[in-house]
Amino acid sequence: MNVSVQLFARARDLAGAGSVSVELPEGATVGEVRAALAKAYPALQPIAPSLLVAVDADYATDAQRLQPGQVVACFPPVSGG
Amino acid sequence: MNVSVQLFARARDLAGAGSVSVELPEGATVGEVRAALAKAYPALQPIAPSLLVAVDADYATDAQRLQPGQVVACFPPVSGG
Amino acid sequence: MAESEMVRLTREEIDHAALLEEVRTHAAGAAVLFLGTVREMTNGRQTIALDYDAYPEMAIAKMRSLCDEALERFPLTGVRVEHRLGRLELGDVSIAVAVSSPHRAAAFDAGRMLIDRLKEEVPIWKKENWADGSTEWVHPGLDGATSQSGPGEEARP
Amino acid sequence: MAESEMVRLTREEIDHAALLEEVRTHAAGAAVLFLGTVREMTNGRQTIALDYDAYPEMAIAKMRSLCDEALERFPLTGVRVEHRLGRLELGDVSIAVAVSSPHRAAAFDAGRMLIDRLKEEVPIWKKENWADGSTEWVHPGLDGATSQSGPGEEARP
Repeated sequence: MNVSVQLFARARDLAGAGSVSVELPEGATVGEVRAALAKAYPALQPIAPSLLVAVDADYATDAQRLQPGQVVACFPPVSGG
Repeated sequence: MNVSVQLFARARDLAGAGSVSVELPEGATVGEVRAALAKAYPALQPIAPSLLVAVDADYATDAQRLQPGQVVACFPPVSGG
Repeated sequence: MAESEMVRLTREEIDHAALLEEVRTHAAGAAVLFLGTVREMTNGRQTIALDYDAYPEMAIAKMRSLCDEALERFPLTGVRVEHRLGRLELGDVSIAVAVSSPHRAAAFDAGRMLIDRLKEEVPIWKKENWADGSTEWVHPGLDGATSQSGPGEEARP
Repeated sequence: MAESEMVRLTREEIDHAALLEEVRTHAAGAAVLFLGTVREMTNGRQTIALDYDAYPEMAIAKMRSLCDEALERFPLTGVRVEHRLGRLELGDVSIAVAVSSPHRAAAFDAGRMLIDRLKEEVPIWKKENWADGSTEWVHPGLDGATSQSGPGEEARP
């Protein structure tokens, strides 16, 4: 399946895009999204272990499986406030 | 010496005056002021042990001796804020 | 000028927005404003108003020394304390404490310390005007000797 | 209406006085307003401005769930959180947290919990615009992989 991933902050700057697509098998995990991103966008490699992944606007663990139609986002540690 | 004592809050209401005078020997202590007040104004008796005494706008202990010209005030526990 | 005094007593409404502005600075990353407001219910009893009285000279001196202590203990970039006196209606602001600091921990801790210590040390008193018409000076620890009066009566022990 | 939303993101100046008014009620005896403001100096480096960006849908959801948690843990009578996004100059308010409670301890504790947790959990990021012309996204824990760029350059790893 084709998964669209929103990127923010330094992750967006490094990838050069606010939204990217990665191709993954059906039922892929969040961890596989992270790995596919780092492979497709080598600039993300150095920060890949620290990237947080959100599915449907909530933090997701690497073991979590993606359902079709879910909204995926990926970003480095937050610094609001 | 004649000591003028400012009263506040319930102490003022009980004594019926915002300022009262008590006659004390030279070099009297703060504790003697408190005792003289309770004697001259029996309505103050029930709260006398809890009354706080201030000399020159600072809290004073019962052992402290009064100097002529010092400003004396007496009041129950505070409740500002 | 009065506006720049670190501590103030007033019989007017406290302009807490102005107080907060006075502690803001480019050196601060955090500002905390605490407001004490007149609450309607206390231990199941209904208040209609509070009367605040003070021993003004000593209250100002004590408020100032509390602010000095806060400035010593915490890395503050600004501190202001203002207390209102007289008749206050429900919801009115009785006290405003404003502090600022490079980081938030000190701003929260200093604000908390200032209001906690003010309530213990500064010679200001509130009188409850209960909905049943009685009045009562609030003197913590003096509950065994309450002073209440009905409407129009003189205070009595 | 927008004014009554418990949490908000805005690209305008935060009207923190209005936010504070929204938590005031006769049921409260205490209100605490926290402001985060743009500080000039950080670890000896001079900032000229901050850019704040967010993942808005998730930021709103997370801010709302933090407020819900605060309402569960503390006896609050009101809670509001508003975060500003976009370019902020020195001294500007980036975040305002307003809470009220019958008593002050809960108001201070809830205010502190909200800003502490927001800084850890809500997907908002700030970019430093240093006085030397460089820029830098702030990502706690990512110091080994800083992303800086000079004026006019593209960001690079």
